[in-house]
Amino acid sequence: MELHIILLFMIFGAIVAVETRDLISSVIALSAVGLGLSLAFLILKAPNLAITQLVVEILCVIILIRGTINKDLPLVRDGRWLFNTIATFLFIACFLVFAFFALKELPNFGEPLMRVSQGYIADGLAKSGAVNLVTAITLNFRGYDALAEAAVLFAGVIGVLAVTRKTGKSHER
Amino acid sequence: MKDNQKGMTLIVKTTTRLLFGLILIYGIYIVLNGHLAPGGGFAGGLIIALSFIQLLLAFGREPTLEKMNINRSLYLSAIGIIAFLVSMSLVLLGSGFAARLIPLCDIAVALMVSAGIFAIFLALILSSEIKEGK
Amino acid sequence: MSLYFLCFVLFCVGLYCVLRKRNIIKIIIGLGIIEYAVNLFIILIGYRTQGRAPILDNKQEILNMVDPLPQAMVLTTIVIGLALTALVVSLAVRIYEKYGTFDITKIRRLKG
Amino acid sequence: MKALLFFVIIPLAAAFLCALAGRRIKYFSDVIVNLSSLILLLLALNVGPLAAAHQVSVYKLAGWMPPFGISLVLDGLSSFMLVVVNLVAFLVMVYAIRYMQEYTDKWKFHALFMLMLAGMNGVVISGDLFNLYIFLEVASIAGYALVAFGVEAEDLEASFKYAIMGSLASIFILMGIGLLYSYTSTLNMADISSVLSEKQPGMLITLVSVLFLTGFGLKTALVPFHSWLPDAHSSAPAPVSATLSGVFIKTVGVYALSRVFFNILGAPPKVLFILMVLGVVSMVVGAVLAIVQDDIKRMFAYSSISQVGYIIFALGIGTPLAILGGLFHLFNHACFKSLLFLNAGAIEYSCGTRSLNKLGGVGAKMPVTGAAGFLGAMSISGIPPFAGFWSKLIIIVASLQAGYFGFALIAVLVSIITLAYYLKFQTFAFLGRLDVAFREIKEVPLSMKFSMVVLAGICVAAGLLLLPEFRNFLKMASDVLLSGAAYKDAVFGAIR
Repeated sequence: MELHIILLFMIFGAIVAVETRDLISSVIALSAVGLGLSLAFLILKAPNLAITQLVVEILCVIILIRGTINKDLPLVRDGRWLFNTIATFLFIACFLVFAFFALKELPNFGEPLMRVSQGYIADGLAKSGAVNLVTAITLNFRGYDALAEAAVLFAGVIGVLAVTRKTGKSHER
Repeated sequence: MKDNQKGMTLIVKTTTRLLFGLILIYGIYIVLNGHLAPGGGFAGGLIIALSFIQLLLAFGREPTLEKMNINRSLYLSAIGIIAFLVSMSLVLLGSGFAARLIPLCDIAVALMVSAGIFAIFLALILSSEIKEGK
Repeated sequence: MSLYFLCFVLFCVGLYCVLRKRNIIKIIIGLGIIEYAVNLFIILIGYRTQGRAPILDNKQEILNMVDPLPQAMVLTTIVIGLALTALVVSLAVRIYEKYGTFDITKIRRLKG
Repeated sequence: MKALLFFVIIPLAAAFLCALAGRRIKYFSDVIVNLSSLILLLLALNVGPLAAAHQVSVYKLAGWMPPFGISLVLDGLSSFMLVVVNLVAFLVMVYAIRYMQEYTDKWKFHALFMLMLAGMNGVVISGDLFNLYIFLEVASIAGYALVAFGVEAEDLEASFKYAIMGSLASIFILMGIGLLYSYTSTLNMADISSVLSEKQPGMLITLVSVLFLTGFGLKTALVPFHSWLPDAHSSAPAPVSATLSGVFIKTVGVYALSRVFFNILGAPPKVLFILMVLGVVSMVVGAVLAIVQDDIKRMFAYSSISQVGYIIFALGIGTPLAILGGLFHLFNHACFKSLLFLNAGAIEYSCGTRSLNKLGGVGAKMPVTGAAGFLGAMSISGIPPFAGFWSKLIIIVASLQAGYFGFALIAVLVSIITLAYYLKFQTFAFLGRLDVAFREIKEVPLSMKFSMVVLAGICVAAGLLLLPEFRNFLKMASDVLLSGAAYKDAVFGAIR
């Protein structure tokens, strides 16, 4: 039940973030959604993620606020605005109806199949030596993923540094 | 006097001085206990980076830039990720001491993440310098 | 089931934002919302009723633990989201420097 | 099979070393990057016979059994893709020695390029669906940054558009992976396939297919989702456009798409039909839009959409001959499209413009560039002795055999349109009267010539791949796709 409330809160926050005029308020509404996500992670018994999400949230807000010094744009409703919006809504509605029926085929909430994960729980400690199973999985069973993940972050770092260069070409050969 | 003009107000600065160490230590604690408690290298590294970012936000950019510029933090980040790559390759290629390497991997990731995020942040605030000047 | 569906609704709110908003920062916010929705969905599918957090304890018997694998997956996707956000925001800041606006309908030097 | 892991570790190590020391030591990053891409090319050529000997070989990372750990899988298709990716990457790296000289902070380019290469190699050899996704992200994020490497206004705009579209695609793919995980409770591709084969196909699989089709379609730039490609591929620096157009969209797009649909979901006929239609539409739209372009690189970018349409069309037909033709066309397109983009880069390097209206008569001043451009253009537009002709011929014959006469006719017509706009490129750029502004231009430096000559040589000689001696290279790759859901048995067989 509490999960439903948090999810509704998140959806509400997301709508506010999307529709509000002021960019700073929008970013703050986004951070409220992120906070809700962090709470949901706690309720869903994922403390690792709750911590990480909270920290990433703070960082994202700081980064986003650096980018939003100016004001929002006025909304212009020209001829195709209405048509495009209706088309988007129709598309999203189709997607949701379709998803509604498709999701019924998933295992019920709270009863995952856990074919593979049972193995991790049964002998994760014995094989990897880490009490925290999530750490055991990310760094040991699926350590290759962690390597790629570090590479993604590093690509992001170098990418930001490359994009924020003042000049691209030095005009000397 | 000069110290007071840069950055935010005195209240923020004092609070930051008090909190900085605590946040830093909390980050290090999370890194080192990654295999026992919730957390791990990534979250811990981010917390460490955030503690420095808080310092930077409170005191303005000049005092920070004297100690730590982009190139230096990128350098640290590269050292961290190379250490991670080496230890991870040892694990992946199936050497026997995989379990003992987990804390080392965590520390390397934390170094890489904290320095890398700090570099991102520095790059972003330095590039928006022009805009604020307008 | 209803939770999954609400998660999809959140996904669609973000999708609407990305598809229909003109402001670059709003588009980035929309991407963030979509990412949250997907992360939450992946954790939801790993939840077990009355489950425990996936941290073992020597004294207790291991029973009824939530699925740890989705948590490992989401840990990775959060990192990817962070890297992406940082990159996209830096692109946005640079675009603002060059064009003086965040409006994508005005940022149209490339045609076709 | 430890060699497989080095396809990822070597480029990653090169990228990290570039970041560590590239700024301090002047030619350090050039040396490291060229050396490592050469090693990778040799490794890729070496790994092919291994794949031939074992059919499928699996490397269990850190010794964990596959559903628990991640496995690397080498089969005919991945060894084929490894050769394509690393060949183009090596030649592009050699080209970039001089071309990227005029950009600032070259080591950042090198580091990002190596990360992208690591991502592409990782996608190709991965046997785990989520792992494939992460490497796809490594490659994509490096790609977004590389598109904006010139930091001009147009580059940033193109990169932003690309980043938004690309990350939307990634999120769709991730959603699909999440749904599949919930349904099958495993992430290993072979394992997913074996679980799915025991269940009834229902709505959920359709939803997953839609998500994957949208996601990979965006990455491949099939026509309803193509709007980012012309901007991104024409704004990037020439080596980056060559890689993005030549191998990137094929690795993260075509390869991942075919791996997921053929080997995991077992090639459902409906999806194949949709692929065929999307392929034909891309073919036509790309070609029609390419004619009217004035910017050389933009024309090539639209041509990429059109030619990738051929590949997707061939995969959608699904007969053995068609898949063989499709993969052969993939190989050819990787060679001639990267050649053409490098060529456009060479023209821009010497003349300072890419506009067809301003150019003219450049061929007389730059004989090597002109000749290479001629060979590439003739090959892509399907003139008989060159490789492009054979691959298009196979695709058209296969579609006739399968009974799609209308589509075959369209493919022929599109081929003629292709010839038309490449002739336009030839006449406007290389032939005709030399403009006064270009009196002083010189031929490009040696490293750039070297890459173009080698690629042109491959374009001419690639037709030989159809000879029985070399045919196995293509045959093994197409067998993997043809075997469809039997992939899981091959992988499980190799594990034991």
